[in-house]
Amino acid sequence: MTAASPPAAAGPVSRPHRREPAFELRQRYGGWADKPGFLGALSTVDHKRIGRRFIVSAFAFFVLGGILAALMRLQLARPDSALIGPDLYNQLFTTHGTTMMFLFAVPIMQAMAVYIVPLMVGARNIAFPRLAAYAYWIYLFGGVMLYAALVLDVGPDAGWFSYTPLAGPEYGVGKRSDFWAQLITFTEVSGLVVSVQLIVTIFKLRAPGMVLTRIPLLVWTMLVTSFMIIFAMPAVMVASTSLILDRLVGTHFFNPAEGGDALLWQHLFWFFGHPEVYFIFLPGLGFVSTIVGTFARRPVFGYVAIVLSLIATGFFAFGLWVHHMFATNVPELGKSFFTAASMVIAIPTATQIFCWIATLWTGRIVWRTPLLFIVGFFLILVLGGLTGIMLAAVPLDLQIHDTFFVVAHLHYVLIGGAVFPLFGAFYYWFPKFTGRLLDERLGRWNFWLFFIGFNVAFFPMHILGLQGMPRRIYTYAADTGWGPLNLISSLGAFTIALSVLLFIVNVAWSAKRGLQAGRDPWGASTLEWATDSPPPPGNFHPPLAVAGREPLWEEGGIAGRVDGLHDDPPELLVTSLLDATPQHRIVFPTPTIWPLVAAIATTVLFIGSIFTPWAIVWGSIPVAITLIGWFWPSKDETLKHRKVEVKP
Amino acid sequence: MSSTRHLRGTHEAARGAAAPGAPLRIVAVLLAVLALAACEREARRFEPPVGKAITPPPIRMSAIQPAAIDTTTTIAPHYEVNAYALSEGKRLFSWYNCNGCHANGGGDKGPALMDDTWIYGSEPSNIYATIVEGRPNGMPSFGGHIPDNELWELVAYVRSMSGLVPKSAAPSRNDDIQAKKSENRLLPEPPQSSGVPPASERSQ
Amino acid sequence: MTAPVTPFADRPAVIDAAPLPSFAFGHKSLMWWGTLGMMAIEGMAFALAAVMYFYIWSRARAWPPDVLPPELRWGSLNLLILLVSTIPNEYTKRAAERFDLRGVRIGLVACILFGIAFIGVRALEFTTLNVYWDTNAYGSAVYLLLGLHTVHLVTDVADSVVLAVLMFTDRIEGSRFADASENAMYWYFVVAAWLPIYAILYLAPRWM
Amino acid sequence: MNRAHRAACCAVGALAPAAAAAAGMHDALQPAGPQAGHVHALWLLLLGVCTLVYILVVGALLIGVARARRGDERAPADVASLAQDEPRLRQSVGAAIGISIALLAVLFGATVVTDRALARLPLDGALHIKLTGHQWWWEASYDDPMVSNIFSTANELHIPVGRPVLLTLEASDVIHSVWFPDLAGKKDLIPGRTATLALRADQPGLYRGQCAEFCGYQHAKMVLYVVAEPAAQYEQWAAHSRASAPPPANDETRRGQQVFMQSTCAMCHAISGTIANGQQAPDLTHVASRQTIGAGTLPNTPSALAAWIIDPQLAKPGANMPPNGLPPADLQALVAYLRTLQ
Repeated sequence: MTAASPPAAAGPVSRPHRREPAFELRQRYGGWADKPGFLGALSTVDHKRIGRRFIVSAFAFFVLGGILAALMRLQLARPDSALIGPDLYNQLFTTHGTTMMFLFAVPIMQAMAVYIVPLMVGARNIAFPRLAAYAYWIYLFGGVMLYAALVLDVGPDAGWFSYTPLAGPEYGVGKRSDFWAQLITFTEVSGLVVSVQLIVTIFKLRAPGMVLTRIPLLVWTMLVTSFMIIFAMPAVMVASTSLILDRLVGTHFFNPAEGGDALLWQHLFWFFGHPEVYFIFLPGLGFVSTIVGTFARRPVFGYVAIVLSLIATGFFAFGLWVHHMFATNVPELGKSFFTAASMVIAIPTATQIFCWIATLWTGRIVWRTPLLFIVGFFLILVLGGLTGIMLAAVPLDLQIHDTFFVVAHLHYVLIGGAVFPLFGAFYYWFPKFTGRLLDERLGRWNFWLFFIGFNVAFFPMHILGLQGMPRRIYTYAADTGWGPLNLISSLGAFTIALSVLLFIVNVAWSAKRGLQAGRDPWGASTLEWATDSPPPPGNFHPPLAVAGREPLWEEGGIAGRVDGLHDDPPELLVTSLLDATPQHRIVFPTPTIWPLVAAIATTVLFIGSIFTPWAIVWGSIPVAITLIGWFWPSKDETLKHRKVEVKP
Repeated sequence: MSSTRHLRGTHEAARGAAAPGAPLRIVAVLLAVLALAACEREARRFEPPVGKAITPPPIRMSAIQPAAIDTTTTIAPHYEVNAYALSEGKRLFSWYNCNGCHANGGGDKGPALMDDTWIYGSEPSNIYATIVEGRPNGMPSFGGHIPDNELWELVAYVRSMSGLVPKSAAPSRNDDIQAKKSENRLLPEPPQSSGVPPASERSQ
Repeated sequence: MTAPVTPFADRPAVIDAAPLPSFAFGHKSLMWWGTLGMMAIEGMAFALAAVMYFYIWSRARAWPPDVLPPELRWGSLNLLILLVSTIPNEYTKRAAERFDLRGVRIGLVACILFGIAFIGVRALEFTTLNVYWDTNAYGSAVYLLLGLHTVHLVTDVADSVVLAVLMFTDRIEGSRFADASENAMYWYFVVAAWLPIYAILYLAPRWM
Repeated sequence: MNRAHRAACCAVGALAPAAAAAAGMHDALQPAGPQAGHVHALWLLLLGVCTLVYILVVGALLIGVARARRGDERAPADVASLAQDEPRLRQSVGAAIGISIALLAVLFGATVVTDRALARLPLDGALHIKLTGHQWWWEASYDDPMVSNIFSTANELHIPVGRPVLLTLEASDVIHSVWFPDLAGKKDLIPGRTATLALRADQPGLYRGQCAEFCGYQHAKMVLYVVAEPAAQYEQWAAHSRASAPPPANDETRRGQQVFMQSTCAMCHAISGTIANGQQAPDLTHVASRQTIGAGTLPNTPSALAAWIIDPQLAKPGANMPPNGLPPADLQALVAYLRTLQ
């Protein structure tokens, strides 16, 4: 059962919606099949197509953000450099941070989840798939808006944190900060919607038999992350809304002279901003758990401990936000509390790291590129975590806060903790996405260049910070002596760029000529490997019931199949929250263009409201119309539904 | 907020295609308009676009003197659509203590600037001349004390106080006691009297 | 039913879903959970707006600063309307859960009338706040809270209208009743959200 | 991290003297006062502990993967652990967690101790300075019981060695943050709020401070020097600073003063003892005695000063000082005059 099936197995059914004519698809997959052609592509509600799109777009934004970073490193490579002026530089670093946080890190984790989670829990689609389509379009339009703005010299220039008053009505001249604030609205709507879908998918669409203690660790991380997003993201939405109101209609939320307060912004922003670090980094831990388990050829040690640490992290993450504000006159007692909290949160992460090390000690290791990236993850993240503890110590933080030391720290945590596992995940799931394996040799080059480049680029920044180099400066004088280390750092940055280029080449080449992967190239244990690569529309025909935590490893881990679900209209089995016993069937939405149209209407509303508050009024009319169109059932659909209807 | 609706809509929602063409075009047009406005509005001109030298205050008898019209048509527009120039004008308005007499444009010793009456004309060239040459009854001459580009920034800002510049470029409120509606929220006050009616001057 | 195409299809059938119901009410239904999720998000937004209100209060010398607190009558009337509106709301919910089409139609129409009445009074409410959003930070916070709630109000009423119209067409199926019952649940959220907001806007400045 | 420290030390060894000579010292690893000293001690402890932990964890990982058996995707996985638990693993992981908690407790204790130590800096007889952050320069007003003794300067503080200094921090526009790496941690200057920062320099020297909170176009060029000097020297400087500017002595400087008063300069700058009393820009009463112009942008030399006056936007784009197209003769006279403001 664990042996990879021969290439032939991936023959006719791989990439069905590319190779087969529409009627055949419809015949085979009933209501799961997309409409043919371009319109079909625009109106798909298949979580795999949406997820793939989401991943590719988020990666594209990663590359764009990286290009901005390269430009900054170019400017900082030499002292007194005149390449880039302050005005442009401020737009560059603001857009870089905003892109990486709001358009890459969070979305790509959710995008991976949109693709993988339904498969891992044995569902035939994600909950509310039309909403997934809407979330993707909204996200895409928001990102495009940001870069259109940057090109038009309206790129936000007050930092990704947009502190007031610098981003406020008096000092944030023009419309730059408004575009930032609206980008937040776009990405948050998208992010929040996807979190709700993931939670519902994980709660209600698990395969029969997948009781809580059999949920794969990656799914657990996505569940915790989604809950964190639901409670953290509203903070930044409220904040950015208040900012726009201050700028557009003259409210006084952040105006000290009229009873507002500049620090109110920082509290709201970091109440979101700190948890955000964790909901970028937790999914990374999920990838690590998955890959470590598969390539150590044994279940990850300490399943319960890891799940509990994830949940603990989720809670603690909300108790740390003030450690971004230690320099702003926080009361002594408060400081000690937040120091303690910031140190305590290291324990759950440490626990997981120890569990993985234990797993690797006792496993039978298979060296493949994904595992390579995971080892890189350990070497980098542990260092980043330790500098994090240094930053949690208030007195030391007051020295290194807002210096390049912090730049180094956050990149060690986010690139080490999220991007390395993510690349591991790309190598690991690419065969499931496309039916073909990524090239191993290119993969190793990709890894080593990334790993070396990363450390060369970011390690020196620790020292620069200690030597007094503040963040967000567009240039520095030669006599500060910061030149040599900055030059080294820039060289490292370009090495990273090279390795990412290699990765893109690898993807482009392997997608066409890579080895046929077959169903389960890694001999992995979770359900996504129980269906074809790539999975057909509707994922499982028929759906399966599980009887173990590692369904494909354990004897009898696959209990059997589920009968009696229609494919036209497409039906799913809804199971109970705790013990995943069947509760009822549910007819699923079919492909439609309305999510796209609604997203366009919403985009008009959001962008309009940058310029006039009245856009909220007139803009809501097309939104309402498109939503009613989306909402309105057609006659034949209704009849179809009635045909299969059984009242509770 | 609205996402609630989508969520609650999805399940029932079941409906075929409706061409996205039209809305797309609308968006395209919006973006195009945005594009045109954006660049002019957002540029930060740290270097003055016109000659750095402080031009000697031109002696003008009336607003319809060629030089005036010339500068108005060539220079002033650059400033009036540029958010940075307008905000600089607002900063200088208080730095050079125009508030002392004009009280945030509300008027005090000096006339109100946020209304629709213009004793010496509402044309940029008129305002420029007023600042450079000064006027009887208390308006001092700032000629030679304020560089040319700052003069034009002040001119643009003064006009913004009557809503005579694009809303999207006009300054927003200050982080300060709320004295009046910010310039980007003012309704345009079409100038009532322009030019220089001698009568009105004597009446001052 | 199409022929099995994915692996493991040869395993024995352990579950036959055919006899299971094709939709469900309450916590068994996906939509119920989805709505709950959205309520969590929006509840969080309300909570944060309230926190902003009190944060600004904590930095003020007097409260409300230099203005009178909002006049009680319209806000209180709205409180009354919302509380009463829970009666037709509950009626609609129950009618839906026993598939009583006529009852659902009547109930929904009643709910909509209440909603419209509330929106009307809300308009008057805005005229008696004794402050504007740009008067000071207090005014801004008041408008934020009230504005947020108004948005939910309007959207839910609009949603009910669409659902009601649907209920008078031939597009009726079982799950439509589940939607009616979830719509009722969402209205409860709008009501529940108003209680603390009313207390914050109208009572706190007077009695705290 | 131990690599970090060695690298840091070498780098410092190599660069600090040069930096000190030219630009003033700015290095958190070379404390010149008690506040920075306490933090430095804490840094060394944290660095030591973290380095140890890093070596242990990464060591365990690398040894683990090195000596673990090799496997193969096609071989069936070992699911035994699902059936019976692994006491040895459980114990070792548990031990590791226990040790981590213990170490964190130590670090937390050290942090609290340091915090208290910082708070205990004796402030009796402290020198009170009101420091205001502007885009993009620093205004310092030396407080004194006798109002007539209060004087203000810009972008350069002089403080007596060994005497505590209490900075009262305010911001006039956006948020700034003042930071002297060798003397103390940073503190934000926030509009609408007032904060204080206490520090003491125990060794004389020139210390470079810089704005540490992003504050707009010229956040990069918002430097504040601290000249720590023996008490006597400091008093001399203070007395001199209280005095108003010397009147121009010769025709050229007289003309220079005229230019200053009649052109744009006097609109924003103040020179005590003259009619120029603009409050928007640095006080120039003793400008010639400062190390730099433009908050650390240019060295304070006649040519640099002339270039700065002609077009500050070249050296510091976005700064609030406009270009001044003065005729060469006027410019020369103006520079000559400003050079006399010792």
